Order: sequence, then structure tokens, then C-alpha cells
Amino acid sequence: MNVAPWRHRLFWPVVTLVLLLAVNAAFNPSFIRITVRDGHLYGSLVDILKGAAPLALVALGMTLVIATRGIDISVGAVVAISAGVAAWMIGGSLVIHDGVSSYVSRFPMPLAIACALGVAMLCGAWNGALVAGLGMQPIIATLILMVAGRGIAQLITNGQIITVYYAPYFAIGNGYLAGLPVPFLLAAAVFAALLALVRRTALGLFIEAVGINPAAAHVAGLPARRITFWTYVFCGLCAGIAGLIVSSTVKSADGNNAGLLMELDAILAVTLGGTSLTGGRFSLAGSAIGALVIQTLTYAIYSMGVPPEVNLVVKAAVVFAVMLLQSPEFRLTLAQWARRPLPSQEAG
Amino acid sequence: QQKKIVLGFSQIGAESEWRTANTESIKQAAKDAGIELKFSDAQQKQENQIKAIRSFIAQKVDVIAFSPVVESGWGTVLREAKAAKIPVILTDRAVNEKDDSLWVTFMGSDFLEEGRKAGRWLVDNVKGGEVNIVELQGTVGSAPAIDRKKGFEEVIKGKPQYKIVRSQTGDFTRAKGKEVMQAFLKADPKKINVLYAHNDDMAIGAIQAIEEAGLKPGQDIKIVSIDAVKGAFEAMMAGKLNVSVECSPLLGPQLMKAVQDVVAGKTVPKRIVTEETVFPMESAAKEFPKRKY
Amino acid sequence: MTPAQPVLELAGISKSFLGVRALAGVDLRLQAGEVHALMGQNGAGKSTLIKVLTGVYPADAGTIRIAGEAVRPRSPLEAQRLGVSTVYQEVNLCPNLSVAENIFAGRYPRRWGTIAWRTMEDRARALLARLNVNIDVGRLLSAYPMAVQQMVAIARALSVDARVLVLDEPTSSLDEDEVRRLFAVLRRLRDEGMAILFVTHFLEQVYAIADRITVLRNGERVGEYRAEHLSAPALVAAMVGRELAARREAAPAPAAAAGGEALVELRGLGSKGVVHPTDLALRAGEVVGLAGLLGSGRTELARLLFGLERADKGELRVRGAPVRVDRPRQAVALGMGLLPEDRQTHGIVSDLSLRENIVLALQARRGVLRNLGAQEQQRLAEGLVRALGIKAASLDAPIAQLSGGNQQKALLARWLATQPSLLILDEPTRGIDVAAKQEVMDEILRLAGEGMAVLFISSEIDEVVRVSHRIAVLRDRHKVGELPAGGQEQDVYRLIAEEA
Amino acid sequence: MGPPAAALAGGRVSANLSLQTEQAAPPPDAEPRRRRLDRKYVPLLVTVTLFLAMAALGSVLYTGFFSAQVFLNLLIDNAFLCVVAVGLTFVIVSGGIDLSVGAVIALVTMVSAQLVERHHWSPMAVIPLVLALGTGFGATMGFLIERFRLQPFIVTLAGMFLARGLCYLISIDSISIANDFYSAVSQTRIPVWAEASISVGAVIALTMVALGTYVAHFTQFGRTVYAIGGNESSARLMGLPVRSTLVGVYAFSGFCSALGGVVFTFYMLSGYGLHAVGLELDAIAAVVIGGTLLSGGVGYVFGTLFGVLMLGIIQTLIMFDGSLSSWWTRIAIGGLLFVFCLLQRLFEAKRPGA
Ligand SMILES: Nc1ncnc2c1ncn2[C@@H]1O[C@H](COP(=O)(O)OP(=O)(O)OP(=O)(O)O)[C@@H](O)[C@H]1O
Ligand SMILES: Nc1ncnc2c1ncn2[C@@H]1O[C@H](COP(=O)(O)OP(=O)(O)OP(=O)(O)O)[C@@H](O)[C@H]1O
Ligand SMILES: [Mg+2]
Ligand SMILES: [Mg+2]
Repeated sequence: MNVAPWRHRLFWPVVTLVLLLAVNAAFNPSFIRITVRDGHLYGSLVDILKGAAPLALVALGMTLVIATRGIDISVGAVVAISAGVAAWMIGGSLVIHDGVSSYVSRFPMPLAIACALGVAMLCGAWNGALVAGLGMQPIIATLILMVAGRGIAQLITNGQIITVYYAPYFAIGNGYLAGLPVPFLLAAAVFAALLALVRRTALGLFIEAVGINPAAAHVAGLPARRITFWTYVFCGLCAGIAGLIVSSTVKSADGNNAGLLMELDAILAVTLGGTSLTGGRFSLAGSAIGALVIQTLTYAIYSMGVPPEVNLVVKAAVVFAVMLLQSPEFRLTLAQWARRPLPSQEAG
Repeated sequence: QQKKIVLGFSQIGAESEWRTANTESIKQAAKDAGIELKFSDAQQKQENQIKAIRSFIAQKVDVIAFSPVVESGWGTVLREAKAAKIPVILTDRAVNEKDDSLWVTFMGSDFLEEGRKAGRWLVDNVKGGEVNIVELQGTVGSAPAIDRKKGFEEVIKGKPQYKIVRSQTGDFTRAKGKEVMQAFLKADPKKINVLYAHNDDMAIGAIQAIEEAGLKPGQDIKIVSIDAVKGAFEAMMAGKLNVSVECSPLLGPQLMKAVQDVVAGKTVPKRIVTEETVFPMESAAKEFPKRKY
Repeated sequence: MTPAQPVLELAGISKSFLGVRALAGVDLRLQAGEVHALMGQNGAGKSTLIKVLTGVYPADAGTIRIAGEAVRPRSPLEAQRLGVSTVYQEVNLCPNLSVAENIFAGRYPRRWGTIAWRTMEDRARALLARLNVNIDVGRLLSAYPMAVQQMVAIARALSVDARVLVLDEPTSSLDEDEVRRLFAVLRRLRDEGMAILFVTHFLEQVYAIADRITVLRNGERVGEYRAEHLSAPALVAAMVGRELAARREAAPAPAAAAGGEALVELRGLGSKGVVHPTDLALRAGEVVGLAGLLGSGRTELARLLFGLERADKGELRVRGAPVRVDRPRQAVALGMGLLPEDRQTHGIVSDLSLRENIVLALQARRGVLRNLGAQEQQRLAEGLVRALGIKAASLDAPIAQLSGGNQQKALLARWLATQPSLLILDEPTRGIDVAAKQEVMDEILRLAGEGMAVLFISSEIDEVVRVSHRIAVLRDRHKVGELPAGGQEQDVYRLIAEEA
Repeated sequence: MGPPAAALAGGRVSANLSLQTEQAAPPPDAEPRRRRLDRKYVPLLVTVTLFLAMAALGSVLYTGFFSAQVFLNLLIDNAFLCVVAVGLTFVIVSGGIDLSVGAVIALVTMVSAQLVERHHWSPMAVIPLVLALGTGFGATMGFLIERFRLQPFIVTLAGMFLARGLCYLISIDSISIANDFYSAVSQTRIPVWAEASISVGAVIALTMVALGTYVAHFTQFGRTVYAIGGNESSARLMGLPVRSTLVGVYAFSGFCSALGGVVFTFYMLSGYGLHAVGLELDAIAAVVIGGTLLSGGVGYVFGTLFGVLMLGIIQTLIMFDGSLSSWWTRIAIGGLLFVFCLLQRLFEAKRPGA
């Protein structure tokens, strides 16, 4: 379909992103500079790609859940759990043998990673069962895991911050492949895979149908419940991968703080990306962009020397601006004002 | 021997290793002292602490102890406790109520003082011309963040060569600490000489950021932090962290002693200070094995 | 023409939706004390005109005058204040509110400022009684089927004292009896001087009640006629734009298959509180009609057969083999298809495009992995859209933007795409125009001719008689008898009415 | 065909509720009231019953649990949550959501403290002011949502950021309130019986519940909220005042948050930017547990009260137990929540719209 660019659903999210980047660049010129340092790209933009990866992953999973009219507020906790499992299983400890310190891992790393992801998917399955199986309301169903999940994470880490002393594990969060940060590549891979799945198979169609009109989808012979269930499992998986990245980046797992409030940012990312929380039509690319927008904003706040107590106000202002910018009704109103700057009637 | 003493303790939460160590120490000490402990976790919410104290009153415990999540707003519930003739002990943070008959004693560390210690170490050890400091604050509005900032600034005030060039919150976490430090290192054209982190976790996160930026933490950038948890010692032993000001979570034994005294009707001092030291890099290796948390 | 100044006058109304022209300079004049029929094929612009008139859509051009003075309502609320009371095409009520509330929402009877529930329910009960619907008005609307909901919507419109009453296909799911009641009420209102605008696809109803007729075609006004001056064929010609072949008479003699063993067989299949145990055999190449009054359980039986209700008695056999069908997916896998009675809630997936809506069932049958390629979908959809004459801006337009009748056709297309061996059609002709109706019937017979089994449910007994090789009659959720091919309408009525 | 059809109607009822009434369904207009009670209030009954069950459990498990004061404390300690949840119930019934409630509470405490302590205003001036402020805040969000078709979730999320942010702009430190009026109110206890008593806040909460119930079921506004929740476009076509009602809903929620903030100020006697963090989730949970559907259109203010008490009693149980470590506390809360929701799902008949 050949629609005008500003009609495209991704147009405004992209505009916002570009604007934010521009603002950043304006405040410190070094922002856009990307150099090559010991074999890999180095610079603010790279940091943003890197930093946005976990959020983007979670947002991707969340997108599908939201598309089925659901919501998953337990992702933050799941991130913490998977981080905890991985860190605990790899753990490793700093053994100092007469002066020389050496690193050992408790279980082989692949096993640890597999377990972490497995547990994460279990969490997703639990949510899915409550929602699709028992027919609980998504927000309350996932609230249960959100509350208990943190506890479980702390149980795993025993309330401590588990530091990982096993160098190979650090690659997931800090490594580079072909000059690009691994977290970014991971997110990109998941994104590509998901996109293929949604485009090449009928999954996208099914999910949207279920999200828009579950009853009709049921009559048309779609396995509505099964689809819903799997979206939650997938969301769990995404959160799991995010957990690995988070723990590997800081070389430790913090049951209490890992992925704290991530659910809000993820949902925000999804909505900024133009997917409606009422389910139905969804845009994966949109969510990815949404995540980038959020990360860029955070980065901007840090690097512009905004005093911490103002952070939230700035964030609020930007979110308001973005929302309005994306609202056709608002743009229409603006246009009207532009045409005749007299106070136009604005019925409430 | 009379019936077991029942102590109701309302903990702020489990937001950090430090806090967990603090809880552990109290539970352990209670067991050792043969005191029955009613423990309640408030998950960082003052209202939950108030609820907990109310339920302790309802359960008619012998002594109530708690670490206030903030100084303000305890009057009402403390009066209820007083009315119910249950003595109250404050740990590791004071409350600001005019009527100090509402609690029998306050024990624990003093965030202001920790901030000052950090400042003093800096002034004594980092000399020479311009000293550009970046600060990683704790959670905005939280008492330690506010006091550790205040104390530190008190000391460097009036010493123009010490300048805080950037200050941002790292929420007391490694992840945020690292993220913020990354941004600082990229953004700041001026050279950063010193990092002051309100707790070790943020410092540890920042250290990773500094290394990734190709600098040497501890040398190119001197790092001062507070708490002195295990992680900090490892960093110091690796020469990446210059100093950590101790803030001891091990209040358990002291608390139990105070509880027993109060129940026995002895008079206890209004303020029990836990002596805390400053651990510079050098002393780390020697101290490390001794650390319990 | 009556000299009196019209109560409602629309002049040169135009409306288009992003390029789709729905109305082009339409005029309409409505006199006090007349019933005015608005006729046109599916997609002609009837509902759009009504929505413009009642302030749902702003008009692109044109003027609206009520009692001589120009108005432009910006919302249904304003239209109501101007004395225009409306029943929109799809039942537009709140399923989560009680029947009584749906009737009085916005105009609650009060006592000391607070809503007087008792009074409200009593009035509601009285109002519905006038239409001979005797139901518990305290129950949620969603507990009742289309027909009842439509009656409630009408009751709501009648309960306001308005100058103009607008009814967009109010009778699409009513049976004759109820239609008669409705007309009685309408006539009285007309005699009281109310102006009534009435949309329907049933010619006999038009002639039964309308004084004048305005015909739309492709968003343009063809003309305004006095009912008695316009013969039915002429009316159809005006709507369709060409002469229409005289309707084919009664169904062809029992298909070859008639004697053959059943494709699908219900043996005492029933479910507590839904339908009583029923025997019914459906043979390939045969159209079986289900006749009965409202609430006689036709829809229930269809739902039961398709796995939308759980059967707890009897058994279901497909090609002689006993099978369990607990959910539609199994039914679809067995080669069944169900065109649901309630288009909005169980049929269309509103935000999806026409194309996606058409391929949905087929895709569901093929499963997630065996995806239909874009061009294959395109081919399939295009074929069916042409075959059924669906009128839409493009295959990628959201189906919600199609006119009511075209949505219905799209749903039919969805099931034809799966090439089912048994097609269950619950009120398939609801809301589709005369021309299309005949096409659909012919289509059904053609499919049967090709060996498909069809279960045909309709409130229009004459339709049932026309297409069915065999007619099963239901009463109070019991099957009370079967009629062989060539059965006449009166036979059906007799069966229905027997000691009832 | 009235009676038979209606008999069928009865049959249909039975299909999705109790199987007893099935065969002999009474004629249509026989005592419809009682029958509707049965059907619509099931979730409510379930909630109340489960609450009582939990209470019983606590009473047998822990000494001192079964006392009037303990139960009154549920009200005293959750008064603010209750007030907020009442407002939120309307928002959720209308099909929306309001995440800003907690932050607004914080802002109200902050503004009150600032004005009373630093600028020595009279509480008589401050309280009306903050209430107006909250209402305005809500109305503005409502306007944005309605006028520009924005998603309630983000608008109110941004509202939450904004309100918290404003707190820090006033002061990052907490301000304690020594004002006589405030401390007097916060210490006032209204005796119920024996020495059991409740606080002013609790009274306000109960009043709001009563008011909310009235508004929800006996006013045009309340009913319109339900209609919108049921089907917004239908509500428009039915000619209901959708726009003004939507704005009104968020304004009301804003008002409740502000009132909750006032109650909270009495409760805490301090203004602080970190007050009531995460309260929005508790409130949502309370509302949903109280039997309100997040998809809108179905719910009861009275149920919300029990949702709040439910969360309260779960916490109380854990406090009385007093042996749980921090993380087991969380797991236990989650567990109890699960058990509760599970039972709720099992007992409750399939709800319309669900
Ligand atoms: N919201 C909309 N967006 C885009 N196109 C629309 C919309 N509503 C109607 N249309 C188009 O306007 C034309 C007229 O539609 P309308 O519903 O008025 O037909 P109708 O005469 O009511 O048909 P029916 O008898 O099937 O109800 C149709 O082609 C339809 O596709
Ligand atoms: N006129 C009516 N009065 C009361 N209830 C009715 C009426 N018509 C239908 N019902 C309800 O509908 C249910 C059965 O309706 P169903 O839709 O199966 O019948 P139907 O024969 O398909 O009629 P239709 O499809 O024309 O509505 C019964 O449970 C009954 O409650
Ligand atoms: Mg129409
Ligand atoms: Mg039917």
C-alpha cells in the first residue's frame, strides 16, 4: 500500500526518536561521535543501543501479550529471577591460591543459561495458565508473580547481591561481536526471529484476531486460549534473556533491584510504539523504537547534568509531548489553531 | 527465669546487602539472647512500618524496635505505643519528634558523619590543584542519600579546589551506578578526578564503567564510597576502590542487650553510637577475611 | 405533494470517508405523520445518511433543517434534543446493563434526584409489553438474543417523545408476528403526527407500512416516490439499476443424495437448559431448513452442533463415526462452518481488513505454520468478493468500514473459503438486500448441488421454504416435526402453531 | 409467545448459573429483584465470604488476632487506600485506568506540609486547596484522554511522573507537620465499643464508600460510567453525555486521590516525595479483587471496600506470624493473593462481559 509517510504508523515514533537524538547532540557535540576502540565501536550511541537492549527485549514480549488484550506486570520480577538463577549457578568464586586469584564456575555456563531461561519460561507459563486457563484478569494474575517473584529472586540470591566471578559470562552483557555490542545483537536477533514468525506464519493474524474479538476468533476456529498462553510464555522468555543481559552487564545479580519497575517502562515503550493497550493491531518495530526512545531520554537526562530531583518532571514532560505529537486529534487541533489563531472553541 | 521476652522489630525492607546483613545480625542475636523476635518487613513503605507497629501493640509485645524509613511522621503511632506502655527502640536512624520520651534509645550509625568521613578522607588524601568530583547519589529523597550528601559537602565547602562537577542518582544499585557513570564519562569534556558514591554497590558499578572507558579506577579516578560491604573490599584489594567508609549493620547484639536492659528496668543511654571505621585500600587485604557481610 | 412544510429536510448531503464516497448530494424530505421508507442496496448509503442526520458523522456538504430551521447536530445527544430518536442498524446498546436501563439510560425516572429503579422497571416492562415482549427487564441485555435486543432498542426509541423517529433495519431479525406488533405501534405514532424514517430490505414490509419511498443508489438519490405509485419490480429496478430476473420458485426436488446415508447425524443430541435431545440427519447435497419462532432454539441447536454449547445427551456422528465436538476448532476440522446469528459479536473481527477476515477460518483450519501467502490470500479474497458482489473500498479496508450487508456477505465468504462439507447458516440473509438475497439463495442451492450439506436457519419462513429440501420445525427447544421438500409455508406454520 | 419464551429465558439463566432453577422457571415478572441479586452480586458475595474465611483463619492461628481493634485497624491503616480505590473503581468501570493516584497522594502531603509548616497557612485554607488541586489534576488528564483520544495508561503514567517530580521540586527531604489541627485530628479516636475505636480517616473512608455506592447506582453520572464501560460507542449512539462523564470520572478519581492524600497526611503527619510509592498497584489490586472487571462495565464500590480489607488482612496475617523473612513475606503475599483469586474464580459464576 502506498500511503503518505506521515500516515505510516511508525512515522511519529521515529520522529520522536530523531528529535531526542538531535536534542542530545545539540547539548554535547561528542554525543554523535562514534570511534573504534580496541576493535569495537565506542560512543554514546553505542551505549544507548546496548542499554536499550534489555528493555527492548521485554517490550517485544510485552507487545504480543498486549496484542492479545493482556498485560504482564511480572516481567521485572522475572528478569530478577532469571538473573538470580544464572548468577547463582555460574556464581564462581574468587579463590586466592597463594597470591594468584583464579575464577571457577559452579555449573557449566550453558547449563546455567538454559536453566535461567527455562525458569523464566516457567514463570511465563504460570502467568499464561492463570490467564488463559483459569481466566483470571491478566493484571491481577501477573500481579501475583510480580509480588512473589521478587521474593523468589531474593530467595535464590538469599538476599545478597551475587557477584559473578566467571569471565566468559561477562560477554553476554559487555562483549562485542563484529564491533557491535552483544546485547544489541541478541535483541536484534530476537526481533528478527519474532518478525519472521509473525510475518511468515499466520501467528500475527491469529494474535490480532484474538486480541480484537476473542469470541469471533473462537467461532472461526482459532485456538484462542492456546495462543494467549504461548504469548505469556514468550514474554517470560524475553524477560529471561533480558535478565541474563542485566546480570552479565553488572557481573552480579541483585534480587531486589534487577529489573525494578521495568514493567512500566516496557509498557510505555509498547504504547509509544503505537500499539494500543486494548489489544489487536501491534507493531514490533514500534515497540523496539519505543524502547530506544526511553533509553535515549534516560541517557539525555544523565548526560545533560539535569539535577536528579528534576528527572521525573523532565520525563513526564517528554512523555506528554510524545503522546500529543502522536495523537491525530491533537495535530488536527493544532492545524485548526494555526489556520485561525483566534481562541477556537474547545468543548470538554 | 521469667517468661521469654517478646521483641517486635519492623525492618525497612531488604533493598540492599547491607540491609540483609542488618536483618541477619538481629535475628541471630535474638536467637542467641533467647529473645522471641517478631520480624516484619515493610518493603520500603512507612505506612507498612506503622501498620507493623500497630500490630505489635495489638499483640502486646514487650519491646518494639524499628529502623525508621524516614525521620518524620512517627508521632501518632509512637504515642499509641507509649499509651500501651511498650518501650520503643530506634535503630540506625533517628526520628524527629519534639517529645523524646516516645522512645527509650536510639542506636546506630550516623549518615551525616559518614558523609563527613568520606569528605575528610578526600581532603586529606587527594591534594593538588583542581579536583573535579562526580557524585553518585542514593535514591532521591531517601535519608542516607540526603545526609551523606550534606555531610560530604559540609567538609569540602570553603575549599574551592574541590568541585562537584556532576551529581546524579544511581538508586543505590550497581546497574544504575554503571549506566550513569558511563554517561558521565562520555559527556564530560572536563577530566573527572574523583568519584564519590553514596554506597559501595554504585561504586562497583561505576568501576566497571570506568574500566570499559579505558581508564584505571583507583588511579585515573579516585573512588570514595560508603558501607564497606564485602564487594567493596574485593574492589579495594584489586586496587580499584580507594576507600570505603564503614557503616556497620551488625546492630544485633547491641540491640538485644538494650532490650534486656529496658525490660529489666535499667536505664539505657538515649543515644548508643556504634563505632565505625574508615577502610582505605591498604587495610583491605588484612580486613577482608574478617568481614561477615 | 403535501404543501405542509417538512419536519425534516436534508438537502445536498455529501459524505466521503478517506476517498470512499458514501453520499453525494442526497436530498430527503420527511413530512409529519408519514412513514417514509429509505431503500437501497447494501452500501447504498442509507446508514451513513442516518448517521449524518443524527450527528454521528459531520456532513461534508449539505444542510439539515428541522421544522424549517437549519441545524447541525454534533452528537446523537444533540440530535435527540432536537427531537430525532433513532434505532441504528446494529443493535447499539450496553450488554452490561439491564434491559430496563438500556431503555431509560439518560432519561432515568427520578425520585428526589435519585434513580427510581422500581418505577423504571415497571415502565420498561409496560413498554415492552406493548411490543409483546414479556421478559425479565431486570436481567442483563446480554442474556437475550439478537431479536430481543432489537426489540429493546426499538422500545428505547419509542420511549422518547420525539418529532422524528428513525429506524435503520429494525426488523432484520424479527419474525412476522413481532413485525406486525411493531407496525401496529408505528401506525399509531404516525397517526399521532410523528414522522418516521424506515430502512428495510423487505419489500412486503415497505408496502405494508410506507407512505413514501426514497431510493438511494451508490450514494446518490435515485428519486422519491409515493408507495402506491411504485410497483415492487420498479422499486427493485430503481435500487439495483437494472431489471431483476423474476425470483425462482420453490426448491428443486430432493437432491440425489436424499436417500443416501447421513453426512452428519444428531442422535438425541441435547444439552441441559439449551435444547432438548434432537434427532436430525444432514446429507451431502441437501439443504435442511430450521424453522421456528423466536427463542425456539434454532440458534442454540446450531451452536450445539458447532461445539459452542456442550452437549450432555446423545451423540453426534460424522460419516457414521461418532465424534465429540466441544469447541468450534473440532467442528471446523470436521469440515463444518457456522455463519453466526450475531454478526458484530461473533462474526466480524472489526479492525482486521476485509481480506484477513475472509481468510481467517481457512487459515485457522490450516494451522499457524501452513501460512497462506499474500498473493494467495489476495486471489482467494478477490474471487469471493467478486462472486458475492461485496462492495468495499479495498480488500485492505477494515471490515468495520463495510456496510452492514456487505459485512454479512464477507462472513459468508469466510466460510465458503474453507469449502466446508457442512455449512450452518444462522440468519444468513439478515440485512442483505433483495438482489443479494436472491444471489445468496442461488449460491446456497448451487453449493448443495455441488454436494455440500447445508443447515439453513431463518426467521423468514418463505426463504426457508424456498431453499430447503427438508424442513425441521422447532418449538420451545423441541424438534416438533419434519417436512419433506415442497412443503408449503402454511404447513410450517401449522406445525409451529400446533397446540401451542 | 410470552410465557414459554420467558420460561426459556429462565432456562437460559440456568445455563450460566445454578442448575436448580432450571426446569420450573417462574413467569417473567415474578420477583425479578431477588433473581438479579443472586446473579449479579455473586462476585461480591464470594469476596466477602473469603474475607471472613481469612479472618477466621487468623483468629484461630494467632493469639490477639481476634479483637475488635485488630479489625478496626484494617480500616484505620488502609483508610487512604480505600478512599483512593473508590475513585479508581469508577475509572476502571469506565474502562480506563489511573496510575497517578499514589503520586497525587505524595504531592498532596508535600503541598500541605509545605504550606502549613513553611508558610503557616491555616489547614482550613490548605485542605480545600489541595482537594481542588487534585480534582483539577484529574480533570486535566481526563480532558487529554477524552479530547485527544490518548491512552489512559500513558497519560496517567506521565501524570504519576509529573506529580512525583513536583514533590521533589518542593523538597527532596521529608517535612514533618507539627500543626496542632493536624496532630489533633490524627490522634482523635472515635470509640466504637469497649476500648475499640477508629480514626477520623477511617470515618472519611467509610463515608466515601457510601457516597461512591450511591453515585454508582443512583445517579445519572454513575450509570453513564457503567454504560461507557460496557460499550463506549453504543453509549455515544444512545445519546449519553460520554465526553463530560469521562472527564468527570478522572476528575473524581483525582478528587479521591487528593482526599486520600489528606487522610494520608493525618495518618503520617508529614509530607514526603516517597510517600505512597507503588500505591497505585495496591489500589488496582483492591478494586479488581473487589470484583470489578478491568475491561470495564462491571464492578461495585462496595466490593472495592472488601478488596482493600482483603489486602489489609493478608498483611496483618503476615505481621502476626512475624517469623517470615523479607522474601518469604513477599512470596506469602503472592501466595495468599493467588489462593484468593483462585477461589474467587472457582466459586463465581461466569460473569457477563467477562
Ligand atoms: N466508517 C466508515 N469508513 C469508511 N467507509 C465507510 C464507513 N461507513 C460506511 N462506509 C462506506 O459507505 C458506504 C455506505 O455504507 P452504508 O452503511 O451507509 O450502506 P447501507 O446503505 O447502510 O448498506 P446496508 O444496507 O448494507 O446497511 C459503504 O460503501 C461503506 O463501505
Ligand atoms: N421473544 C423472546 N422473549 C424472551 N426470550 C426470548 C425471545 N426470543 C428468544 N429468547 C431467548 O432466546 C433463547 C433462544 O433463542 P434462540 O436465538 O436460540 O432462538 P432462535 O430460534 O434462534 O430465535 P432467533 O434466532 O430468531 O433469536 C431463549 O433462551 C430465550 O431466552
Ligand atoms: Mg446500513
Ligand atoms: Mg437464532
